[in-house]
This record gives sequence, C-alpha cells and structure tokens, in this order.
Amino acid sequence: MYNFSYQKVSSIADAVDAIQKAEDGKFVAGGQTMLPTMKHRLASPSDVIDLGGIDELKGISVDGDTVTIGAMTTHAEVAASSDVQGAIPALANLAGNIGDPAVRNRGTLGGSIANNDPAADYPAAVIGLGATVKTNKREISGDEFFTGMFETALEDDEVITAVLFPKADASAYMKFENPASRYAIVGVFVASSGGAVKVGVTGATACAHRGMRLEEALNGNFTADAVDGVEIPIEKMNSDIHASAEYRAHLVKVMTKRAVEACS
Amino acid sequence: MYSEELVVGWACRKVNRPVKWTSDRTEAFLADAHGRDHVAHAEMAMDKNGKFLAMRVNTTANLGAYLSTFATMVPSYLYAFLLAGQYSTPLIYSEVKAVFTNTAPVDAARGAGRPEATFLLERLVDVCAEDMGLDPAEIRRRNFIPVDAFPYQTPVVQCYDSGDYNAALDKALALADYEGFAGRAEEAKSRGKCRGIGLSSYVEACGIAPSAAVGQLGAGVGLWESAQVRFNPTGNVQVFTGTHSHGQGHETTFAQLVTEQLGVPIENIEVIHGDTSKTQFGMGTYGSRSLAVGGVAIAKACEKLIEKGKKIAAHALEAAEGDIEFADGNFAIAGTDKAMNIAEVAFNAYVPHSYPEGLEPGFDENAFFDPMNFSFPAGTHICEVEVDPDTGVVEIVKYSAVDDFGKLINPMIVEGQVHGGIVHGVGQALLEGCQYDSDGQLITASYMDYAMPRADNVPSFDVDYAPTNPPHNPLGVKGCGEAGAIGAPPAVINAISNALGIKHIDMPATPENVWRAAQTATS
Amino acid sequence: MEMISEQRIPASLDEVWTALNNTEILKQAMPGCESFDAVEENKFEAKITAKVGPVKAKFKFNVEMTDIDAPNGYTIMGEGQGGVAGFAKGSAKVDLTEDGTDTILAYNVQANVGGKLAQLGARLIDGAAKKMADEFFGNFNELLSDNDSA
Amino acid sequence: MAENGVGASVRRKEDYRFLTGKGSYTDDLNVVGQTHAYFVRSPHAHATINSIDTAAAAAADGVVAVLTGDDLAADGIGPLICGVNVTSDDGEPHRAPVHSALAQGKVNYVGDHVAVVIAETLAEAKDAAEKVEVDYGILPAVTDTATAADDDQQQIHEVAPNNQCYNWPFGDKAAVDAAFESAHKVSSLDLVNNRMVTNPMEPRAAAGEYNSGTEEITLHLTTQNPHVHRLVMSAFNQLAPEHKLRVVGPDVGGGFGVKIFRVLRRVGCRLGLP
Amino acid sequence: MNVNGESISGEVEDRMLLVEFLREHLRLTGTHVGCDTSQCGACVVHVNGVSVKSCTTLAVQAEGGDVTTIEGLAINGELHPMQQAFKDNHGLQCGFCTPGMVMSAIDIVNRNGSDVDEATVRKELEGNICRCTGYHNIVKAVHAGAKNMGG
Repeated sequence: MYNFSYQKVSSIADAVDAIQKAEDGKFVAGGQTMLPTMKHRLASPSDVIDLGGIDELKGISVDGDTVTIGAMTTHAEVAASSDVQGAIPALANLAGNIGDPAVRNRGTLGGSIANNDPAADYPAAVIGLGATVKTNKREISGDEFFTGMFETALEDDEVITAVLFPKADASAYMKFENPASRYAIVGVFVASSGGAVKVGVTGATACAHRGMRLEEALNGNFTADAVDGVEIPIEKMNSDIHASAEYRAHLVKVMTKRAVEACS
Repeated sequence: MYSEELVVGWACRKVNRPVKWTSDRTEAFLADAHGRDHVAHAEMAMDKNGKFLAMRVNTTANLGAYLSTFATMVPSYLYAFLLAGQYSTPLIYSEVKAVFTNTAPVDAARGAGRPEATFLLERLVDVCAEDMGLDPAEIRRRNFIPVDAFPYQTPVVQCYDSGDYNAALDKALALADYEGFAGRAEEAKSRGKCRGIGLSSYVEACGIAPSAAVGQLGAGVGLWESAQVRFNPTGNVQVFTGTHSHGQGHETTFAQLVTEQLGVPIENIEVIHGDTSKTQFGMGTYGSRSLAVGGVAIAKACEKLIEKGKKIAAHALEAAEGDIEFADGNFAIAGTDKAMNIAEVAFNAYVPHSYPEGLEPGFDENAFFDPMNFSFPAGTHICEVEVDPDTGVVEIVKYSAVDDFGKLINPMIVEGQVHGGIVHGVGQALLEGCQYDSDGQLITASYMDYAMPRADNVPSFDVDYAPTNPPHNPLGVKGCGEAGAIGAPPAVINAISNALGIKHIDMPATPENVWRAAQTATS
Repeated sequence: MEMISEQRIPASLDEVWTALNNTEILKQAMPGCESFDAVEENKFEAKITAKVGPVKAKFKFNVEMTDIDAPNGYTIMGEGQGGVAGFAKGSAKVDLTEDGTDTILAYNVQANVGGKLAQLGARLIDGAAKKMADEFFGNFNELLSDNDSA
Repeated sequence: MAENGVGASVRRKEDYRFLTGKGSYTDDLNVVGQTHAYFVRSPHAHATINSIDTAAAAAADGVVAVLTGDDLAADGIGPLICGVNVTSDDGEPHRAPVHSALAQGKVNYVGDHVAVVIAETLAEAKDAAEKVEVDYGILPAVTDTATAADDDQQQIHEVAPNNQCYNWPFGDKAAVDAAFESAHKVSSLDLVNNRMVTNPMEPRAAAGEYNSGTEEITLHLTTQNPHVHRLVMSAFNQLAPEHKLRVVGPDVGGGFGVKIFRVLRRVGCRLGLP
Repeated sequence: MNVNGESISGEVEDRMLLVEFLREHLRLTGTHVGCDTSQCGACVVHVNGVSVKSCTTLAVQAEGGDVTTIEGLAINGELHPMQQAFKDNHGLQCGFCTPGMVMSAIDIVNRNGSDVDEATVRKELEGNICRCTGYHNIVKAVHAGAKNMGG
C-alpha cells in the first residue's frame, strides 16, 4: 500500500469538508473492496476518509411500508435484523449471502452501492425493489442511481446517508455465484407489489439494470413459465473466464424463474 | 528449489544483514511450480469379453518456462510407469513429449504424475465399459490383477508389492450402496436433477523409493531415509528424523512407533525434524514416503537400542546377555523377576562407572533404511453426484473411499490425509483451472479467479480400508498422503459423465462446461 | 478481446477524418487523458489516468496511426505502461462511410492488459475496455456535434 | 502403552502450539537488523532484457541493495538445476536450458525474477522496486500445451529445438500395434489434464542470516526437505560449503510437492566421486 | 486498543493493516496472512466480538476497539472449547489456516447457537480456505466445539 493520510470523521459535514480539502481523497465505508485494491497498489488516494464514526449513517428503521437502512449499516446487521427479516426477507437473505461472515461484518450497504461493482448483490435489490438512495444532497431513485460500470449518479463530495426500501408483497433474490470469488455471476432480484413486478439484474452486464423484458412478461402472468419466452440479448452480457455471454443470458432466465418460484 | 530461496541465502551474506522474503499470494500463483498440464490421447484394445489386450497412450506434457527440480520425472517415470493401474493389461506403449512454454515451471503437485496416469486410465476404462455394454464395476473386475498374482510385475517397470483389488471394490460398492443407485437416480430425476455415479480404482507408487530403482532411472543419490533415536540420561527420548512434517503429524505418528517399540510413555518422546544442524542427513517428505521409509528407519534405530540395552542390562543385572529379554519397556532376566526398565538402562548408559571393556557408554542409535521397492497403495473411490441441468452445477452428494494403506499407525491421521487428498482431487475435477491468455498473462492469479474448494463444495466422506500386507515393508505400511488426490478426479468425472450420459467432459467441470455438455446430451 | 460498434456522427466524412487526426480533439475525447502530443509523424505520446471502479492507474501510452487510408479510416494503436498496475495495449480500426449528411464511424477494437491488471482484474477487462472505447468514440461524436452547432 | 501405540488414534502432539498461535512459520521469524527482500518480476511472458537501470531504486529511501542476475553471476552462484535425467528418443539427454536465479538477458514467463530489492522495510522495498527500470524487447509467447512444439511456434530456448524438452517412448510399440490390429474392440479418448496451482495455505518464504564470525549462513525455508536443499545449494549453486550452511524448515504450512527439492543427478560427479 | 484483554498503544503509519500491527508490533504471529484478496481467512480475528479479516482492516480503524486473536483464547494454558474440539477431532493438519478457522468457528457458534446444522457450518466457513483437511474434520470440530461452548 502507498502511504496516505487517514481521517475518521464523526459528521457528514466533516466528511464533506475533508474530501473537499483532500488532493485526491476517497471515502472508505467498509473498505472490503477498497483496501485490497490499495494493498495491490492499484489505487493511491492521498486521503482516506473513514465514514465509520458517523452515527447518523447507521441503523435500520421501519416506517409504514418503508424500510430505511443507514448507509454504514453492515451486511451482517441487515441480515440479522428482525425488522428487515419481517418486512423484506429477501433483502435480509441477500445481505446474508454477500461475501463471507467476516466480510459481512465490515462491508456496508452504502459502500457496496457507491462502488457499484458489476457483480455486487445490493444493486439488484435497490433496482428490484425500486428503492430510493438518499444522500446529503438529494434523493435518487434506484433506476437512476446506477449509471454504468462502477459508476453512479454520486458526485465526488456526495455522501449516501441511507437507502429507503419499499416493502413488496413478495420478493426473492437468486444468485448464481462465481465459484472462486463468490460474487454474482448473475443475480436476479424479483419483487411483486400490487400486481406490478420489478426485476433487478446484477452480474450479467456492465452495470446492474432493470430486466424490462422480464418485467413485461411477468406483469400479469407472475409465473416461472412466463419467463420462457423472453429473449435476453446476448451481446450486452459480460463475458469472462467464468461465464460466457451466452451462459450468462441463460442464467438470467433460470435465476429469474427460481426467484419467481421463491416468491410464491 | 526456487530462485527466491537461493537469492535470499546469497543476499544475506552479500549485504551482511538478515534478509527475509515472504511470497504474497499473487506471487505464489505466478512463480510457485504448477502441477499437471497434459494433453493426451489414449486407446485400449479389448477382446470380446472386455478383457484388456493392449493400451497405447500419447501424451504432451507442459513443463513451463524452465525445468524445475523434478520437472522431467513427473510426466515420465511417475506417469508412464503407473499406466497399468490395477489391471493385468499385458502390453502398454506410451510416448511422452515434454514441451517448454512461456508459463510458470511445472513440477510435482500432490500425486505428481500418478493422478495424471490414473485420470487417463480410469476415464478410459469407463469409456471401454460403455463401448462394451458392461457395468463399470464389472469391466474392472474382469481386468483386475488377481489377488494371488502378487508380487505382480507390470509391463511398465513397476512390480506391485501386494493388493486385493476386488476386496476394495466390493467394500466400496457396499459402502456407496451401488445397488441402490438406480432408485436414487429415479428419485433425483423426479426433482429435475441428473444423478450419476463414478468409480475409480487406482493404484499408486509411493514410499519413494528404493535407491537402486531410482539410480537406474538417472538419480545420483539414494532415496533411503535416516533416523536417530536418542535417550537422554533421565529417560526421555529425542527422535531425529530426516523426513519433514508439514501437516502430516510426524511428531505424533513417529512417537507412537517409539512408544510401541520401546515402552516409553508418549509424552516423554519428542520428534525433531527439519534442521540440518540438529538432524542427520535425510531426504525429506514427499511421495508419501515418511512413514514407509522414514518410519522404518526409526524402528530400526529402536531395534539397535534394544540390542544395546540388553548388553547394558546384562551387565547391570549380572546376567548373560542371552538371558535378557525385552518387553513393555523392561529388560528382564528370563524366567526371573529381576529387571530394569529402559529409563534405568539409559541412566546407566550415561553413568558407566564400572563398564567392562568393550561396552560402549551412551544410549543413542542411528539407522538408515533403503526399501527394496516402492509401496503401492490402491483402492476404489466412488463418487455420486447430482447435476442441475439448468445451471450445470454439480453437487457431490456422496463420496465413498476404500483404500489399502497396509497397517495404520494412527487411523485418525490417515483418515485426515484421505479427506484432504479427496478434496484436492475434487478441486481439480470441479473447480481449479489455471489459465494463461494467449500473451502468456496469468489470468487466474488470485482466489478471486482461481477457485479453491471451500467447505460448502464438498460433503463429509465415507472412508474405510481394505488392507493387505506389503512384504517389503518391515512395518507393513504404505503411504497415504496422495491417494485421495489420485483417486478422486476420475471418480468425479466418471460420475458426471454417467449423470449426463456423455462420453467425456474435461476438468475442471465448471458449471458452464457441464451445462453445455448437458445441452449436447439432451439435443 | 475484440469488440465492434459504430457511431453516427452528424458531420461530413472530411470533417470526421480531420478530427480523427486532430490531437486536441483526440485528447478531449479520451477519458482521463492529460496530454496527447505528437512525437513524430503519426506517432504520439499520451498520458492517461485510467479509472475503473476502485482502480486508478496512470499510463504512459505510445500511440501510432497505421494503415492510413485518407479519408476513409486508419488503425490507431497504443501501448501503455502503467507502472505497478501493469500495461495495456489496444488498437482500434476505424472505418468511415458517408451516409447522407452524416458519417458512420465503425470501430473494431482489440485490447489486452498485462501485469497486475490481468492477474487480478480478469473478469473486468472486457467490460472496462468496451466502456473506454464507447466513451472515447461517444465523446468524439459529441465534440463534433458541438462543433457543428457552434 | 498400547493405548498410544501402533493402531491408536492418538491426538496430535503438535496441535497445542498450532491451536494457540504458537506455531513458528518462516514468516513468523523476526531478528534484530532484519531487512526485507522484494523481487522485481517480469510482467511479460517472453522478452529480452535490453537493460536494467537500478540507480533510482538504489537511491530510494531505506534501500540496502538492488541486485540483478549479473551480480549473482559475478559472485559465482550457479543456476538452478533439474534433478532427473530422461533420455529422449534420439538418445540424447533431455534439453535443459540454463535457469539463473535472477534472469540474465531474457525472461521466459510472467513472474520471472529480474532483480531483488533489499530494504529496511517491506514497504520501502516495494516502493523502490517500482523504480527499477527494465527495458524489455517483447517476443511472442508460447502458452498452449498441445501446439507448443509445432513448427510455427516461437522458439523459447536455443538448446531446445521446437520447444521440445524430450520425446520419451516406452514399451514395445510393434507388439502393442499388433495387439490393436487383432483386437475385438478399440476404445479411445482424448483428454486434457488441467493445470493446477498447488496452493499450500502458507505462501513460500525464506529468511537468511549470515554470521561473519563463523562464516555460516542460516537459512530458514518453507521446505519439505532441508538437507537436500542444503546439499544442492552447496554442491550446485556454490552458495557455501555444506558445513557452513544451515537450512531449517520450521513449521511449514502445507507442501503438497510445491516446497520440495528432490532427487538429484550427478551429485557424485560434482563432488569428484566415481 | 485492547488486545486479548491488554491495553495496547502504539504509533503506526496510517497505511498499516491490523494484521501487520498484530504480527509485527505485538509479535502476535498466530494470525497469518494467506492471501491478498480477502478470501482465505487465515487472518481472521475478532474486533468488538465479531470476526473480521485483519488483512482488510487498517490498524487505525481498530483504534479503541477490543481485539481478540488466537493467542487470547486459551486461559491459563487451558484450551478454549473450540480449540479443544479442533484437537479432539483432528481439525487441523499443517496448522496455518487454523487460527483463522478457529476464530471464524467461534463466530459461527456465537451467531447460530450450539445446535448449528452442517449446511450452515459449511456455508459460513466459505471465507476460510484449508488445503489440508478436506474440511470433513473441521466441520466435525465446529459441531463438537459448538456443543462444548453451549454447555
């Protein structure tokens, strides 16, 4: 790792102030992606600003039909939360299958969606549930938040404060794991609310996205069979040593079907 | 040996400062010696009963960029000489072309040559069974070397010490409930899963090795092993071995040998290894040789101590040496209750106040052991899998292993070696594949892309034994550390082939590869 | 890896060709490009900070234009050293065809990386290369479109 | 006695230290005055080394030395050896290219050792390693096992035409062919035996210490056979006389073959014995 | 910070990892480093009662926290029930992954209770790689340790 200057801030204002003053600053949330990258010397921020001391970014609350999860809430906390388990069990389940237990004890919701790894799990849920990302500046809809590979609508000095997940009548997340890294080769989050179906897909393409064709097929016919006729465009799919584009496209359908089945 | 080790040794003198180097995992992927990497074509000629008449094998082996220390031997002597397997195939012809590439050097990796040979042979045997319309167990039985043919000279140099291949097969079939497989496959089918079962009847040559044999093959030193068993005056024992433990539990197993032989409580025995300044010259630990070769050297040193102890006891007890008997740690005058225990003998040996001329003080003996032959563990492993045809995911639902390791000194440790070996082999079969791109860049250089077996990739195993008694080994033991890694890969791939009804699938049978094979199989 | 795509540019073939040979436009179009200087005819040196997610690496590229078929296209090739991150090399074969008042710019990109980027980022290489190529030609298109309206 | 003797599943004597964190692996060793080595490795699979400029690295903070293959050769340290001879079908021994511990003139795989930086801390060694300037002349790489010996492939080592180390036939080909001719059935199979990385959980490590008073080198290694390591380093690499070299394999975190030094050839000749 | 019940203070570079602090400053070398991508789990310790990968945590991030390493489990030479279970069930061979494995095992039992099932144990050990044991005996050990911890 190259040297850098570490600051632990205790308020959002301090965090914003610190990043504005830094020559090439980076926020660190859980650090489970950033620290390995820095260890390999593939990133060299001048300043690392730790959001771990900001209490207002932590915690889970349920208000009516909305589950609000603070950005610095760890995956383990989400997975273990009886509030989340009760309101959106698929979300608790998703959080409980990110990485491994030790990673879940440090990795955070905010860190995961700000990084927007093409194979991360949370973006599928944010999109699939139609969640809203709340920052120190504004609220961004899930659909607009993820803009490209590792890219989000966030500005450099913008801090995610919480994500507001609306409850769904039924929802499920199905993940096909990379056998080595355990990231999602394909992950599909399906949510059905009031007859409307939303599908969030991760791992398959450069950036998590809504499965519009799948939604079309499932709206009005919320069955696994409805997925059969959907064509998944292969040319948009990621392709790597673990899965070709063709296989990924196939898995999108299989995981969607399984998620639909798990909803019923 | 590696560059880093030599460079650190040289550099610490050059800069006259202590120097430490530790590989990170990425460096390990890049520059540790890799294993396997063959492409091969194999053919078996059979008579109308499925009896093997002759085998022909053509192999290209990748040695990487440079010759690592053992590179040349792995795909030649440790591979071709194992191609007979458990079968009485009378004629075998093998051609091995070893090539250089711009990749990391390739050398010994758990099993070294023997897993390559076994995978090829045990896959080919399943293809033969399919072609002949025979059950995989049946074609193996028809071709096994019969139990009364041992020691058995194969057409490929090796002379097998002992074996009862039918016994291991029968026991494994029972352990795996082979009979009940059809019912389980039906039930799996009702859940949309393809269930398959695969056998692998392997033999391997380990306990490396008889010096005479390796000398003929071009090795310039012997492959004996050494031991020193030293009593301290207060009666505790230090055992110095030329082998080296890196997880195999020598400090326990070797202490068991000594406690058994000398009757010293195990807590009073310390096994010392791994330091050229403490131990006598030895060859180290590899090729499952520590117990089969190193253990015997310890036993021989213990025998020498007993002989010496008899002399000392005879002197101390004022009896004739021929009248002294040793049992359970005591030297006694036969037919009397006059005795002294071995600790007293040790003390006496170091306080030789009235020793007669010719009786040497001290209680400390050396021994070397050079075996007459390799040892040939063998067994049958049976793997049962369920394939999800929609995703290609393979789940190992049951794995049964029956091995012949001769006599077991510590069954707990042996079983642990079997478990570890199986998972190493399962890793090769299902998960692990080292890949370079066409520019020679290693694109599987971390655990993010190189899939190591984890706890949830494997089940718990059913392990049993069908031991025979190897005549060349004074302890009656065979090696066990590599068996699983040798037996498992063909068992897994045979099971997948069986599940999908296909001829072959290459390793690693990743979900995508299995899915594609399933597509082809059903279309 | 190899990828093929195209851009419809609201400019004449000659304008596009001129822009393809304008180092200032190439610099502006290239994401993270700090400098793009000619060293000799058809040879350039470019400094680029490549950013893919948490990874940020500074590259020094030697760029060369070959197979020049004015004004119909060329191949632009680059080899860059990124220090500890490793190296990258890529080429884009560019073909221009007139379509009414527009020009179709078709590009066929090949990219490879070596060193740490290849060792640790295998799953991301294709995606990152595609993203950079699309951004480059997308920006290029925008720059020309802006020129038109100006 | 029998309860702990042969055939008993005695609980392991070594476990207490491993379970309490008191195992002593090579990287756990720390001595006063210790420096840290970091290797500059080739990022290219196949390239000539046109030049190595170590000046900037040598001047970097905390750097004790930057050493290359030329320094190694100047000190008379011999190349790494291969232990076992296989005779090729032309009656010649297998082709054995010279393998210097630090590359000279050419690198032949990604990760090949180009130079070593020794510094007060590991971080400083890594910082300085980035300052070693190596000018490579990149050559085409050969990576595919099946086609490596094809005529149109790039030649890697001068001593090995067609990238072939040996071609080693074994058995009575005529008899086997005849048996195939008259067989009832022939079954055949093409297969690949995939390349594996052995991956003991403890990465390799080495810690060397030199006593200028006794002129003895003590080398702690992740080794499966310390005596043979010592013998080879002494007899073939001329590192130090055997009695002035101590090799220790402390607790070693798995081997599986990757930490071996094996059987060697021609030691007798080297030692002047018949 | 508090390490194994003792209050520790020291000046470190901001870039120092927790595992480096433990191994190099405190000479607590039981915590190992087996990879550089947070996958192998040889470095797992407990921070404030939960398992973390000390190779992916900065030392400064653990400031003020309670850190427990493998060295802190045995009390007066008596093994923690999980350590004892690993010994009794031959849940270790070379011993290198063992400290992280034991720390993860205790964390699994803390979260899932003493009657945790085999599938959960296997799933939750996914962040700890062992090359020697084939996991069979580790899983057995975790179950035995869970019972002992519970009782």
